[in-house]
Amino acid sequence: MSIASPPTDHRERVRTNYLNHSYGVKSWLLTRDHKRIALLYLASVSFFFLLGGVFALLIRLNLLTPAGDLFSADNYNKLFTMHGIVMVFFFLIPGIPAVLGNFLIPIMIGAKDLAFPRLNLASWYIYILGALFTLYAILSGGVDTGWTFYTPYSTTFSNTYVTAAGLGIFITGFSSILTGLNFIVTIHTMRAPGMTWFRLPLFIWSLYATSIIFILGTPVLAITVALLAIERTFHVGIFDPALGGDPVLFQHLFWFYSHPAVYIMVLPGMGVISELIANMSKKNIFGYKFVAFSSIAIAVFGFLVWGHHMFVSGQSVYAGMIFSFLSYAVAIPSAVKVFNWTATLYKGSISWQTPMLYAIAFIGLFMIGGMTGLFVAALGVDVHVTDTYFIVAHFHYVMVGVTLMAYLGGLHFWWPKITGRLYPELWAKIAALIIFVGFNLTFFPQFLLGYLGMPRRYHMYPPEFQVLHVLSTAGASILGIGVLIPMVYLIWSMRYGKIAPPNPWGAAGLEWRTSSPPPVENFLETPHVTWEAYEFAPREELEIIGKVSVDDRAG
Amino acid sequence: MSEHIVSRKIYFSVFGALLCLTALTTFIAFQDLGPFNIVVALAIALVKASLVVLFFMHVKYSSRLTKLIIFAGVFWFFIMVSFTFADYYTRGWITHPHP
Amino acid sequence: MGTWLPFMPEQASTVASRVDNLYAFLVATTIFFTVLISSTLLFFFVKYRRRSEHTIPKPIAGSIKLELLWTIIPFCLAMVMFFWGASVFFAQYRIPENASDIYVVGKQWMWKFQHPEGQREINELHIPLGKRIRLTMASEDVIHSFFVPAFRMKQDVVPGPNRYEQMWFEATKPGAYHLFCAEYCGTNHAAMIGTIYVMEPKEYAKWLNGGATEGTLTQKGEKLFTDFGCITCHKSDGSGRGPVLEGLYGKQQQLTTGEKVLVDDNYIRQSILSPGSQIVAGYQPIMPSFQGRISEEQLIQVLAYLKSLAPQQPTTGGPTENPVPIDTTNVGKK
Amino acid sequence: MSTEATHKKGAHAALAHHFEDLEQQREAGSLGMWTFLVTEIMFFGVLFMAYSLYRSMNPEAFAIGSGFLNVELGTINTGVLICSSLTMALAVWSAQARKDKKLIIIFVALTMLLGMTFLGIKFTEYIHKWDEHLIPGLDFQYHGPFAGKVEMFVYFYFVMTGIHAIHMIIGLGLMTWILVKAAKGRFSPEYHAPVELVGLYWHFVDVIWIFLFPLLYLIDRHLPPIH
Ligand code: HEA
Ligand code: HEA
Ligand code: HEC
Ligand code: CUA
Ligand SMILES: [Cu+2]
Repeated sequence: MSIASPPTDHRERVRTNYLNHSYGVKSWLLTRDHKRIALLYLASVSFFFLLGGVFALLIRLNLLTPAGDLFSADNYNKLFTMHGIVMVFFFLIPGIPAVLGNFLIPIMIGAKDLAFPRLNLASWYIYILGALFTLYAILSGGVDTGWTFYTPYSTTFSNTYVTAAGLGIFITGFSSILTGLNFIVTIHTMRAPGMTWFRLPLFIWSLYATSIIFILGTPVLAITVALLAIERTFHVGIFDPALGGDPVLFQHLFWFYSHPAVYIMVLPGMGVISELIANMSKKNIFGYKFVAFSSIAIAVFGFLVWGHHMFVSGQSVYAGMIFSFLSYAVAIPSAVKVFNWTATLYKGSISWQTPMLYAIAFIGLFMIGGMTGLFVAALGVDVHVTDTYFIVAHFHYVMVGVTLMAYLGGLHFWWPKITGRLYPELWAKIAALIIFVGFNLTFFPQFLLGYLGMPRRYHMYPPEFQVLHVLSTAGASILGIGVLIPMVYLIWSMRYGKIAPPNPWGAAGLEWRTSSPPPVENFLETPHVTWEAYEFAPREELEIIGKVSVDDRAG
Repeated sequence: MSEHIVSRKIYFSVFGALLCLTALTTFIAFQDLGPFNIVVALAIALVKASLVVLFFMHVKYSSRLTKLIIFAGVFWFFIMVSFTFADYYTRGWITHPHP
Repeated sequence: MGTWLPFMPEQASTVASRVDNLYAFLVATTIFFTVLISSTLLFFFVKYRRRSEHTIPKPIAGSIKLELLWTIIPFCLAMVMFFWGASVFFAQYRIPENASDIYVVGKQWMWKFQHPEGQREINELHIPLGKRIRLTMASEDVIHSFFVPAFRMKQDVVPGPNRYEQMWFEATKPGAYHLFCAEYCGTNHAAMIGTIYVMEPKEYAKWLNGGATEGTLTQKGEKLFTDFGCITCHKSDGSGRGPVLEGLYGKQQQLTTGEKVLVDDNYIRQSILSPGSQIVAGYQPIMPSFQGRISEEQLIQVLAYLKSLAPQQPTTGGPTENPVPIDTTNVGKK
Repeated sequence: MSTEATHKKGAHAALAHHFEDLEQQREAGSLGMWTFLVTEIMFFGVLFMAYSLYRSMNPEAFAIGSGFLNVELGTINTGVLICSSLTMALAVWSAQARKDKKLIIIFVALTMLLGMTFLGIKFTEYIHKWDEHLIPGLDFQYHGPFAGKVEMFVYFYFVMTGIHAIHMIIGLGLMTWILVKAAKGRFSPEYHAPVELVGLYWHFVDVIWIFLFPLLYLIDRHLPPIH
């Protein structure tokens, strides 16, 4: 362990941290500090989660009755479209990378900031600009194409604000691209001395893999929605068969991005879980290199499977076979991760605090969500279940059950670092339990519905499906309450929570070796890393970098 | 890792080559090579692009990482093209195998 | 054959049980792995719970053997799923010989059917039990998807001037089954539903004879052939300005570009809707496009008529001896 | 921000607070630019793929469409762009090897001039298309064989060259910024990363054109024109 010579006035310096070293709206809106930008993202992403959640609750309410009495068909169609768009593009994709990633990457690798701080702030503004376009589309009447924007419905037949929503997604795409670029460059060039690739926390590896997808996938979506907007506006183009185009080409391009995008959503979550599992059980990750490289493998192979969304679309059956085969191939690295996480717990010292609960829930739900991915990757079964609630259940298991759990778990785990306050443990446990129960009650019945043949995007349905729909709606209300509780107590804790020590978990990792909340420059001096990832040590040895002893805490 | 300064001579020769190749590709376009017109046109374009990338953009003297990044970009483009074309060119096969 | 797992729709087609068997295998694998992982997790969770803040467990680096084990076993299982899935898929999509034709048009927001015998139905389809049915489907506007849960079959119907989609099934159980549109297609997507009635062959025959029709598809097509003036250019004695269409179906046609293409449903569709895109060798591109003038249903009638002109096909509608080629698009032909 | 303290006194003025030294900063910049160019490959890649797909389906139509384009202007423009690549390369060279800021200014200005020439010629071509009523979607007056697919070709022409032109305009903007900085004497053999990065971008735009030119202008030129 490196023990640095103490700076003379460290107590003074640590007392100013990134939160209190300057005040005022301007100091936030013009900040270039990655930690503050992360908080800007946290606020905006949470807003969109609530918005998408409200849409979800309205969807579920409407489906209480077979006749769908609450909303007209058109309004229902707009609801699920806007729910999908908001949740995917404005909550889940930026979620973990732009909030936790932004906050943690520089600290975890021992840098002062991301490589391009101004670009980082610009990404947030671009995100907001895209969001404004989308909000405009929502407020002025909505969009009804489904989040998939399939042509020729979107180019020619829909009478809603497709162009505005498309522009919103086009613009937000650049925010993703710039964030990914920033992460890649940062991880390559800004690592502290001694922080070799294999000493990086696995969260960094997973974000590196995510950034690869941002970089290579997002431009494809951007230009595709741009072409769609042109086609819609000028009635000339390449997707509408009436103009000589092929609608299936749109599907290829859309999924070329959007399948990898589902790994954008899950990889950061897997990174978070690796951190939680290791730190909450004080064990190094079993098979570090396998977990690290499986992230990269998922990112790379994830680009080869997009056609599995198109098995019955009129795509060639042979192409369907290739895509099915590769979908199975990409499932293997995920399996490797699951087994390694499980093995990590063996002979650990497992804490029962909230982040660990989320981690366990994550793995269990990922089993179901991921394995049902294998159902739909099986050509013969997908023919039956595609475009039914089976798919809806599959992707909510992986997106809500997995990524949302990881996000919440991560938020709890790093909350003391981010805010300098502890959250109330009891409430957190209660909320985690409610969310888990509500979640399963919401989405498990949907698997059954789907196999029974209930198609998705249906505003009304044959009465025999009602029982399962009512169960699902009941679950959604529980889930809704469940996710509101953390929102309340986390906000409460910012003011009234107990003051957090620098390392409340006894965790390894550079972010725990600076004060909570960290100073503007993250560390009082550039760390020199001499230890491996997840090298746990008794508390006394895990010191703040640039300080002499642990008792001498700041704050 | 200090940077490599490319000499002006190299720049001018690359420049000359690029102009010649442009003339050549235009000239060849007016000759009948059957199916090879497009092949030759793309081959020349590829050579020109490589010249620009290697010398004007200094990739010949750059780190492995830079080369890897470029390779990734081009490779992913080919993934997109080949898998999409794989669909289009096998669509009718299930009932009447391709001649 | 009944449904032997709860929460399964009726099994009413020849492929249904194959799909369900694969599904059951997948369910079993999932339960196995989920129980395995979850119980291990919970066991560790309890057994190795934190007893003291100060213990630092001994690090364990990993084990190549274990890694290999849990790479290879899932991979093998995954391959089983892949091959099994693909084989079911081919059973679903390879159109068998001797299938009876029924023509389907999807439009916002209804399904329209035409039987070769001339019956027309909307959102209801009557089919005989135990007979292979081949659907030839076209869309008038956006993408729809023909989905019959009891048959475990689904196919998107993509619009386009050269696009007929085909699918097939053979019903194994009389009854009434849901028909859904499974691809989102606008406002009343959820109302684009219908019922498939599977009838004993005798009753089906009765049903066929029951409704009054204005003639078979072929007869209607023949009439349209005159009404639209096709006959002025396409004369059977070869004296017209267009090629003779007798015996055309199923043959290889030479185009001006020198390539040869197979004359199938898609080719004929394209020849009528956008004649300019493929010109027969030796002819001028003078044929006008009938896009917008001929409805999808009329197009099907003309198609049935032209098919009936091919010598190797005695009549359309009845079981055909020759497999009818499908081709979703004309790319790929060089 | 009171962050300058973290750098030793005498650090280069252009060194940002969060980098250790100029070398790290330069490496980050160049890596960032290359990564960005990869996103551009994918961005244009979609257009190239869609183009190839439809061309392989409709070779005749695309040949007819290509016949509407002006090969002379296309060839000249290719030459102009190659010249501008050379001057750009020389601008980078003068930043790397010469202390003289005048040289940078001259070469960057020349590059901009050539870039604007290119855009001028491109614009003339667009005007011609307008006059010939060959604007897809708005005013497309061609009724020969394969009319629909010919329109699609012209659509590809406008979209691909249009997006390319937008990239050029952005490039010109960046060069103006370089010009200002150079005039203020900010560049030196130690610090000239911005010149280099803008150079990379400009060359990339050139590479795209190198492919656009044969694909759009040179289809089946040996055949007698059909229209
Ligand atoms: C976070 C998002 C996420 C994730 C991680 C996944 C993961 C996977 N998905 Fe999913 N998927 C979506 C989000 C996601 N998906 C969405 C949003 C849609 C629908 C979009 C729409 O249409 O609106 C969709 C749709 C979808 C389809 C198309 C269905 C259809 O529309 O017809 C398919 C088909 O193959 C598929 C497959 C898979 C597979 C094989 C995985 C694999 O990566 C899963 C791998 C994981 C495991 C396998 C679990 C761990 C395994 C073990 C512990 C051991 C046992 C393993 C074996 C025996 C192999 N998904
Ligand atoms: C990140 C992605 C994400 C997330 C988190 C969710 C979350 C949820 N989704 Fe979503 N969903 C999608 C992505 C997501 N979904 C996508 C991509 C589609 C496909 C769209 C398409 O077909 O195009 C879809 C479609 C979809 C459908 C299918 C609609 C249809 O096909 O007809 C349903 C139906 O039950 C549903 C339900 C839910 C529910 C109950 C939640 C719950 O988990 C939500 C829980 C959250 C809350 C309940 C919020 C709590 C807030 C409050 C209680 C209100 C307080 C308000 C204020 C303070 C202002 N979703
Ligand atoms: C003005 C004359 C004219 C009319 C009217 C006309 N056609 Fe044609 N048709 C042609 C010519 C000429 C060709 C050959 C050139 C070509 O392929 O376009 C042709 C080709 C075809 C072909 C492809 C034949 C082959 O040998 O491959 C079909 C099928 C066809 N027509 C069907 C019809 C139908 C059905 C109608 C009426 C709805 C119709 N045509 C009306 C002139 C006409
Ligand atoms: Cu038709 Cu949905
Ligand atoms: Cu997918």
